[in-house]
Amino acid sequence: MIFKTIVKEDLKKLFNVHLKDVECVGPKQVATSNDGKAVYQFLPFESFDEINLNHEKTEYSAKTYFLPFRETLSTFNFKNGDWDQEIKYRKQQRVLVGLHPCDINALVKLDKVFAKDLFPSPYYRSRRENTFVIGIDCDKPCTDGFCASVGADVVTHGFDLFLRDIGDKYFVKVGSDRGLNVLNKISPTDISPEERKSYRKKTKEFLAGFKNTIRVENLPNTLDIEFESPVWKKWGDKCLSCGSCAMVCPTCYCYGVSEQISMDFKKSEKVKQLYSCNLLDFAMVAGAHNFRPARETRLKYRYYHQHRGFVESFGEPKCVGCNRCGRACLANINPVDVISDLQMEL
Amino acid sequence: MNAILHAYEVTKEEDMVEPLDYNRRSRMKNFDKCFKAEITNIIRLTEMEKLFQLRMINEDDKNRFTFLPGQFVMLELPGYGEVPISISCSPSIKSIIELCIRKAGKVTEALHKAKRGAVVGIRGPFGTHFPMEKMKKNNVLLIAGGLGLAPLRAPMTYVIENRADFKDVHIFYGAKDPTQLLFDYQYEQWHRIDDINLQIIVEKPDELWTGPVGLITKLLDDIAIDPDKTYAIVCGPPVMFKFVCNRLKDMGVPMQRMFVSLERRMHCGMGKCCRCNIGSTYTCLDGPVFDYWSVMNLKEAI
Amino acid sequence: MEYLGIKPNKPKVAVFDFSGCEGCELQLVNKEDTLIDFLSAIDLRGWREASSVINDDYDIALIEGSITRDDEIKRLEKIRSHAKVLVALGSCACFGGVNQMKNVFDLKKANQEVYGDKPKETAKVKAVKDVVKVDLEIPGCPISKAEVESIIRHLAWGMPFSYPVYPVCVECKQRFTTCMFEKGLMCLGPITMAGCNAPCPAGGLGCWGCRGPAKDPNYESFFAIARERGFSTAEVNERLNFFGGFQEVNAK
Amino acid sequence: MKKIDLNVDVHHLTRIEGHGNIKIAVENGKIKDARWDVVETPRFFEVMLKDKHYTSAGILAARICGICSISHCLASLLATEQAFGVTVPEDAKKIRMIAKHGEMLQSHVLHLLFLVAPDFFEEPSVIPLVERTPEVITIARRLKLFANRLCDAIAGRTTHPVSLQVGGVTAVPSQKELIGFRDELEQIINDLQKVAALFATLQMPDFVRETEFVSLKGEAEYPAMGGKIMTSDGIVRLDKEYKDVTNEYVDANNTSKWTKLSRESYAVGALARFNNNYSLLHPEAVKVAEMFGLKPVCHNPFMNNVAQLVESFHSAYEIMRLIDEVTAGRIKNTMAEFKPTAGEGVGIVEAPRGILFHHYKYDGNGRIEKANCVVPSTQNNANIHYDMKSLVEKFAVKGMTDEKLELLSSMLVRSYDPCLSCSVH
Ligand SMILES: Cc1cc2nc3c(=O)[nH]c(=O)nc-3n(C[C@H](O)[C@H](O)[C@H](O)COP(=O)(O)OP(=O)(O)OC[C@H]3O[C@@H](n4cnc5c(N)ncnc54)[C@H](O)[C@@H]3O)c2cc1C
Ligand code: SF4
Ligand code: SF4
Ligand code: SF4
Repeated sequence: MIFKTIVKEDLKKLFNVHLKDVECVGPKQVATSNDGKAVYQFLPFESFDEINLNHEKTEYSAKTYFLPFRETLSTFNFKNGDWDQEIKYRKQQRVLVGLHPCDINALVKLDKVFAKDLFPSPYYRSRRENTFVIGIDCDKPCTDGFCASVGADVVTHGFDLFLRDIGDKYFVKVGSDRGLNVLNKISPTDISPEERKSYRKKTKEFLAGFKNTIRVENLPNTLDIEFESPVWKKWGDKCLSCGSCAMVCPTCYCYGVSEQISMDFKKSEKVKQLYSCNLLDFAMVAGAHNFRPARETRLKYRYYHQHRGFVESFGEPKCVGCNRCGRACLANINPVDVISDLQMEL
Repeated sequence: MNAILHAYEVTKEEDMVEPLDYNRRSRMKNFDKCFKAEITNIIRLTEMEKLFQLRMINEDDKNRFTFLPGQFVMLELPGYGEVPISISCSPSIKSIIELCIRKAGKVTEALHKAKRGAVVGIRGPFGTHFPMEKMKKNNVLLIAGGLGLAPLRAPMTYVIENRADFKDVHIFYGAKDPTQLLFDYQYEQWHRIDDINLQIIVEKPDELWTGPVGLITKLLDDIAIDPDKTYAIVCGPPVMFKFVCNRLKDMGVPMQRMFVSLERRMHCGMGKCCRCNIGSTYTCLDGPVFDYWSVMNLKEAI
Repeated sequence: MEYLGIKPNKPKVAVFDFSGCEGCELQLVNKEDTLIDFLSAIDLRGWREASSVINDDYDIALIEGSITRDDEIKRLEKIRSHAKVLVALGSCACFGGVNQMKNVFDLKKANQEVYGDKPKETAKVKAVKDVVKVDLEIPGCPISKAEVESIIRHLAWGMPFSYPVYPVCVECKQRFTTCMFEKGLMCLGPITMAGCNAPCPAGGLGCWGCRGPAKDPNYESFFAIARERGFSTAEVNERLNFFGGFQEVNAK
Repeated sequence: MKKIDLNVDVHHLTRIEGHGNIKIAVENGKIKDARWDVVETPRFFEVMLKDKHYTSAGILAARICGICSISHCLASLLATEQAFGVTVPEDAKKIRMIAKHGEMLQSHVLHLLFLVAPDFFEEPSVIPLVERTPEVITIARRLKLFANRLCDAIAGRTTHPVSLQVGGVTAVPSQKELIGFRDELEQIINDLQKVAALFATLQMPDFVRETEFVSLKGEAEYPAMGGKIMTSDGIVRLDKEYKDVTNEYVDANNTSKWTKLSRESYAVGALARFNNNYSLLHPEAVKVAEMFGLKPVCHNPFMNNVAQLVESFHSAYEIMRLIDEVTAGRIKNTMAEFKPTAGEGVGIVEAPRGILFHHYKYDGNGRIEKANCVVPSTQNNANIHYDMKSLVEKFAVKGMTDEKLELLSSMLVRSYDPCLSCSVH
């Protein structure tokens, strides 16, 4: 890995001058919550001043720029009783800035499913490869995240540039050749021994600051054994089955496909829509048979996928510990409480 | 395009639409592109089921499309939707694909209205298959209940075509009543094949029915098998295969030698949409064919 | 356009209005980019607000508004006898809409208050389904034209139509709306059927449940959440009763 | 001389909003009957508004009318704000005003091109026009689409707005979005020119009946929201005194109430606003009026159509000015801080169909004790009725076929753009 430092002011220049005509997306404040906290969202911005890289955590994740909530997979054009199929990918360039370690690790996990698995998805790959990702380390752990418990507090790859605030400069990890290319526009300097020291000090402080943890040891087995645990009913009874958790989660990727004929009956679009395993008809099949009619079962399977299924397939949990799901959940169902409840069963 | 971002290789569209090829699936780049196929024949089997014979329109596609017994395709009806359907014919016949489809909902109902000559799309084949190679030199039990005969027909034709490779072959098929029997026009032919024990049983006979009556497990009473040298394929609704498999287990057949085919909701066939996910297992990638041991270990499978 | 050997038929459609604001009918001429296609896809047999053509031969009757007078019952019954498919259009037709809020008042007194000593004929507000059989409901105040188009396409192709089973929250998330509860406001989104594309939370109003309940909503949990966040039972119930979609559902 | 017998019985007149009947009977040249009756079912909004919390009053009030829901919502907000003594921030006022003009444009275009135009082409509806004059339909769609999208962006939704709330507005479109709309306006005005050219070729019936015109009194601007009430007969009243203007009374044949002031009836709407506030129109709008020879005070009700066209131009130019003003600086505060107090307020808005009053009395807990709404079409119904009589006197008794009279009387009603469900509410 190549390491560099840049003057903070230069980052602004990078966006306002060099990346002026590319679509840039970053953490923008969209509202103020009831308790006075700023609410951030990854949204397109025109000028660097609109975003705040010191944001605690965005309300929703950045996954929507790779797995949009709605995407046309293909279009069927009808003519004379026949049809042809048209497939398009999004190829426009985009710069995504301000992703935290959890966000980048989430992308790395999505890569495993969508870019590298048995059936790589061209829709995903095309977006991923044409997105320039600039991450940034958190200054201190967020109040409710538990990324350290699931090994998502540190990033090693999956970005083009990765920053850490070390006072008046950013310490930059360069993750790709195009990253270096871009960085060279704003004359980075090689790191000095002091800068390395202060980077390591900052990182150490950050890692030491974690309070929120879950016990993940043996979790896959625990989940298996506790399949019938009353813990599921306890939380299932609270669940609104509204899908908010999966919508905001950076790694939830389930979807549904439906077809929509155009009003002139000349074509039909096959549309993918992100779905959630908590929604009532997720496992419903023809004849209205539902494999998971109960809220608790649906909720349980979300945890199974996060902490057991994914481990079985890829050797690591799918969850990156951002607790966005916990924040989004009106019923306050959050991984820390649910998992510690389960672990307590033992 | 911004020049400074350009240094990175940008995905080219041509890369993405490389033609499909089964068996090299990790090298395939786009699985959303359909093979176009024409419905060449429609055979009415019962009130609810029809057999559709399809032929690939493109000659290259036809040559490239190979499958193994037990695999399924995603059948696309542009404008209506896409449904997973097991391939219900012999893998050795290249020119034609047969799908036996029950009228169950939106897409399948539309298909039942379709006429000969209509053009549909096919993606796949997807999923695991029955281990026909392993089964060779053994006895085989092919057991189907109801619509289960559709997925069973592929391994069955395989066994028939390669009869010499197998020892004793039993084919058991059960249905609620005689009107629901699929492929009845073929029984005569199957009966005549030398040294195959074909038995058909119904739960509720009508006046014309002369065959055995009862549940399908009853047919197992009359046979003697060597459990160490026997493989079984059981297709049908979960309640049915549960009973049959447990019965076979009691007869001493190892659970890992019994195979079943599961059905789940599917929207992609490629292990992405998660709709068919059972805990950690994707029915479309790790299934639909599972051995009974795995099924018993899948929570919620039955 | 013919496909699979199946031709979409051109359904004969007639639109009727009863007691309501006619906003739903207005939606039918909105979504201008596909308006012509929409009008060409149907054979319009009658629509008082938009056309002087009136013909009793129709397959699909779109009914807007609630029923509040005896002559309306007769008119509706006649329409039912002509129509193969009767569609209730909008919250008023589906569950009485805001109009049903008058049912809690003494109608005599109400009449006197508005018309003094010259009262006009009126009755308790009914939903269309309380009078005749309804085949399809398109709730919403106002309806979403996209949903109407979709239903017409399904009818034209002889395909069963299915509603989203999930609540409004899903659509909120999909348009990046910050949750109302986060801002300290109340919202019926978690128990209301999606399909409107969540304009109300996006506009800072919170959902008022005009589309009625989602499938199998978790009322208990929702009421507990509202209580925890400081909303009174009366407040929740007032909202549930606003459009009439949550009949007999009450927070305690 | 030929014996003149005429009989027109229109049950549920088409191409208007709501249910109303025309009845004309002429026997032997004598008028037996010439009536305009509104038979729409009453919904009792004034009763339903009782006990409502101020947060839901605007939502409910909007449901009085699906076509001018923004006006109803705004009138409701103004009434509440006056009752509570709220001062709405300037930016919010401007944003509300954009929505108001968007609605005006949408409503006028709907009326002129979808409901009125078929009469002049002698077609039963707009649908045959799709083939006959596709350009007109393309323009109509484009205009309506623009107005609807604008209202969607500003008010959250065109029909039954969501982000117009007591104290201001709760959602604001981005500068970029607003500028996008601004850029489209050139095309919109161009389209309106074409509509004007079309209407210039159509012959408005030559019919005059003198009446009184009631509208808001514009001070510096052509009136839209709030202010004093004026009439063409020289009366000026404060908003609180609105009841002195409307004088509602119940007619036996109508579920809509009737109103009167100096004469047996009065008229509201585009023509009333035009007649009373001509000097405040945008110069470009005045040009259009001149093109049609429309001058105040015009007493031909059919010219209300032209007045609507004139106002459409005015609204388009106002939208342009307002967007320019809003995008010039940064939008700051759009919501006022306030506490509900006991009190009364009258909100007056010039809805597309005329002057609209909402009057609420609040208890101290933010709940309505008493509500009264006087709706534009309510005020026009008596005037239409007397016009009808006069129309028959002027034309029919001189001889005419039933069909012709039916068409003419229907066109008369339509030219008022009546909204009957609204008028009964
Ligand atoms: C591996 C596999 C093989 C199958 N083989 C056959 C076969 O050979 N013959 C046959 O008649 N049927 C088969 N099915 C079942 C068939 O897929 C369903 O009957 C069909 O999807 C119903 O779709 P529909 O649109 O007509 O019904 P709807 O009820 O309208 O279905 C709506 C959606 O639900 C999903 N869905 C509904 N039921 C099922 C189901 N049982 N399995 C998966 N998804 C479902 C589909 O994605 C469909 O788009 C198979 C299913 C699977 C998973
Ligand atoms: S499951 Fe929850 S904590 Fe884990 S990654 Fe998703 S949103 Fe974050
Ligand atoms: S605003 Fe309402 S609908 Fe949207 S997420 Fe929150 S609770 Fe759900
Ligand atoms: S958000 Fe709620 S109130 Fe608004 S349109 Fe949707 S269902 Fe109706």
